[in-house]
Amino acid sequence: MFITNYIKDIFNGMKSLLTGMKITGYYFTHHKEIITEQYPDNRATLKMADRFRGEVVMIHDENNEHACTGCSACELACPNGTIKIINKFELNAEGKKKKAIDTFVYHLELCTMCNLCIIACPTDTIKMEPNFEHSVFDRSQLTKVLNHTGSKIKAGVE
Amino acid sequence: MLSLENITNTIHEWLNATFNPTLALLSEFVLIGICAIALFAMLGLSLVLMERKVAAYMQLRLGPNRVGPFGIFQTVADTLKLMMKEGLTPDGADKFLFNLAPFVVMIAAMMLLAPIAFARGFQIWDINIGVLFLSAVSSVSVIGILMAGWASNNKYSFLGAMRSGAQIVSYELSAGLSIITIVILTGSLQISDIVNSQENGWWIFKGHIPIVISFITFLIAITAETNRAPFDLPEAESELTAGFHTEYSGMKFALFFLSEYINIFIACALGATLFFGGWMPFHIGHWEAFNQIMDYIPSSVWFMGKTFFLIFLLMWFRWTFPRLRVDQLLSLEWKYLLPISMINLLVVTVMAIMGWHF
Amino acid sequence: MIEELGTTSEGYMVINIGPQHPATHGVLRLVMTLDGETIIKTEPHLGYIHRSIEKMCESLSYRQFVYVTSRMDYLSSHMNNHGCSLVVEKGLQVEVPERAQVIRVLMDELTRVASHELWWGAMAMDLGAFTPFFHSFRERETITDIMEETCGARLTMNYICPGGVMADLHPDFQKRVKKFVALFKSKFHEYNELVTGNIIFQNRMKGVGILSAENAISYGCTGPVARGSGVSSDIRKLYPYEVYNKLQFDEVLETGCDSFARYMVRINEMLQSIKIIEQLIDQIPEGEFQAKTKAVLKLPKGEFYQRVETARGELGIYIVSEGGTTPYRIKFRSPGFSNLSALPHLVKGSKIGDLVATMGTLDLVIPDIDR
Amino acid sequence: MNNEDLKNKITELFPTATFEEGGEWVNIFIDPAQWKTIAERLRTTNELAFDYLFCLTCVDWKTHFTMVYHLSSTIHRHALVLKIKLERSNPEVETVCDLWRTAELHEREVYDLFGVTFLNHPDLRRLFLTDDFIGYPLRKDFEDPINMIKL
Repeated sequence: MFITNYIKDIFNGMKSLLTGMKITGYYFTHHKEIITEQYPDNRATLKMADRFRGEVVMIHDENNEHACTGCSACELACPNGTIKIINKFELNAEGKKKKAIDTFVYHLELCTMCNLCIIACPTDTIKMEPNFEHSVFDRSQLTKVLNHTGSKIKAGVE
Repeated sequence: MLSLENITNTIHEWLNATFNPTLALLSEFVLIGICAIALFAMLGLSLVLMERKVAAYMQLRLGPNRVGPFGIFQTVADTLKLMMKEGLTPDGADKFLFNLAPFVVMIAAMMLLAPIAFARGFQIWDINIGVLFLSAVSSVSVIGILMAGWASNNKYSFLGAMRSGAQIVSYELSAGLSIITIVILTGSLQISDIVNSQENGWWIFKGHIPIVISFITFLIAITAETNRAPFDLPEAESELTAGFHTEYSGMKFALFFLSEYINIFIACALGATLFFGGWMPFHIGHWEAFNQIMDYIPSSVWFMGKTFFLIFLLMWFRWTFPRLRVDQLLSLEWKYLLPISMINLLVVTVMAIMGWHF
Repeated sequence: MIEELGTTSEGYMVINIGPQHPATHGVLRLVMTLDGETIIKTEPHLGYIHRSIEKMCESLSYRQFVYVTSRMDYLSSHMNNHGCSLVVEKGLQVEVPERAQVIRVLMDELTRVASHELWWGAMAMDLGAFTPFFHSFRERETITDIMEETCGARLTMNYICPGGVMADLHPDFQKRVKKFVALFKSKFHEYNELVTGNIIFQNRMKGVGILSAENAISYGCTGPVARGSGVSSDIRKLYPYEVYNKLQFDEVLETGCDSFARYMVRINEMLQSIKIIEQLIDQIPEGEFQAKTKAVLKLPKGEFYQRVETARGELGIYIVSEGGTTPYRIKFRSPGFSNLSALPHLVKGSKIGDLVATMGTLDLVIPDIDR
Repeated sequence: MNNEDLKNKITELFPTATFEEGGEWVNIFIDPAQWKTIAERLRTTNELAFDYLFCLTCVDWKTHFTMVYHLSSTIHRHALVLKIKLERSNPEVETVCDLWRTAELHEREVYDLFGVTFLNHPDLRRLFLTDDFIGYPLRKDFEDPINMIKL
């Protein structure tokens, strides 16, 4: 019957609308459900996941020594040309010429955090740090040198 | 007991005692003008903030919370920003109409403040056709919207304006019909008469189910008339970017924005006046003791409470429902709301004649 | 040349939807001819985000090209990586350890849920309801947190690599996934109450954007778009890969052929994915997470094709190898591209509002179309 | 139909087609002149019923182009790979977008990136690139000295 259907339509429609309003009304009154993270304010407590890939860093120990042999496996593994390794030759204790890194250039602006260089590294010299605050005013500041000044290779790493 | 009526009376008497009547009247005009503009600004700011907060809490967010405590100065900051912004006029636009349109909308919204009774004896102009005035002038704003859409020389704006025209013209009918039910019961178009007629109970309680139906119809109709979701087709941002005000920026946009909120306030104030007794406190028949207690709450609080409750309802709608399609919008009006409110009007008329209401 | 936007000689209005428009979640540009509000003709204009990934991959090694595909359909980046890894493994004939297989499937299904969550919110937002977007992000955020913890990134994970997965699962993984499943189940009814059951929503969706089964096949539609028209197209069922053939789940089919059917397919697919996750989460076998592969991968000469079911449909990866370390030619048959080709047909004769609803149910991700 | 049956059926229908070994599906080479009739037969023959063109692309072999069509049937669930050799100087092939609607955009993509002309295509324009773009980027000899980024 037309009239019954018509009234039923209106009734069902109203009911569905009220069910929706019930949900929003619930959240309006239950402020505990709020999930906003107040980012710059919660910096002190904000903990990123350990594995979060934010940028590549080179591990240096307390003696300012790293394990990079300058093999450029990471440079080859990188799909974007993010890493540039400049090598130098220095004399070791026995007076033999030995390859060592001069500068480990890392272009953060090109990096896609794909983790391929970390996997490629045979000596586990580089790792990903969960640092995500990379904004700077000048793009050139994103080109970083990863080996610290005056650092040298750890003894025993080939 | 501090009441707005006493303040207004004191000012009125003082002015009349100090100056001659013409000067007193003139200074009253100026005072009212200042009050109205101040109210405007206050309403705009507080309603925008309220909307943001309501939206945020419904969406599991905090909303503005940076500028001032709980973000209460956020809208002030936004207004400042809008004032600083350059008001662009597109090259191809009809410059005169384009610049005129926001003012038309704004003036229409401003005129509507006149007959609203904010509190006991606090009313700018108690015109004897108050309700008619309200429903007539509120449809003037569509001219401003059409003007804006046409003059922008933008296709989105144009489509938005056309939608707005169709929408407001059709929803005016059911809004009008649901207002008339109260007018029939009261027997007067004057706002003060309508409020006084609810001294022993609000119409929503006295008028049985037909008045509840006409209240719902009224609520839907004003949602559509104020171009708010789920009826925000004129500015449907996912379809028409921003509809009729796509090309507006800076203060001209702010005027549109403000007038939208003023219109909401007016529409809700009208709804509160008609169905919830305006500033009339909650009275039940002849329970004198109960009525006395209720009278202790100032009438302005009653009025604002009711109005803001209705505004909250509209915001609740907005942040819950999806938007209608343009043909569904019209079929809702012509197939559902209009027949229902017509039959409802008939029922109310019979009710009024037979005296079935309380 | 970009054609004159204005009025056609018949008096129809030509307008742009996109490339910067709130209805297109990306840089899709549609040039539409309108008669009032009725759409006469729709023409997609692509290329605003074309990065020529296919050309790029020709100079990347088989290990490197996988990460690029995360940027194709960024909402199902796991599935893209999965497909690439599968095709390389097919060429190398590497057997992936079972633990890696299970992890991959788990990640795929989590991504699928995350993708559908985002779609659900965006779809409702297209129709003018803002609140569902935020509600869906609550659950989606839980998934991205899980991803962040295990894979190290939130969106473009690059976790699956040829031979297995890049790292072992995080110790908390199972606990957190179970927590997510519980959260999802407790909140799922809200999706239906807030949006699905809503009368306005149903009226907007039902009978809109009709795509018959025959047309769905002819337009090459896959995934939920085809399944909404009753075309069985779930690669996980038809051509099972990894451990999918051992799992209990249903292919969601709807016969409505309209936008609402496509909507319901995705809503029910989320439940199916949750079902898969529940089956696997307690039965992750112990063992290696990566097969032994050479440092430099070389595919033998030949052609390799692998299809996987992404959140949007069938992703095909076609590699022509000359035996070197890089692919000679690579072609991604992306689901969005074919689904988009049906859009002009779907919206013809309907209103602008319907365009938005239909486009929402196609679930277009523009980088997937432009590649 | 398994690959063996499919092969037999195709030899029966199109004696000129040559097979290529390898791959998981049946690969056949056909003559560009015959392509349209073959496509129609493949689409309409009941035992074959290739109604789903799931991949359409082109490969630049430096000496010639190969159009690759991956066809499948949603009824029988078998797949077929069709290849057409095109000369490099003036690559032309009949369109199939009237048989498989999905070909319309795919063929425009191939036209855009490889410069293969599809005869009788209803709307053959560049899809991704601008109309005034010179060159076809996915060809092996494409060089773009201006936009290439050197590190």
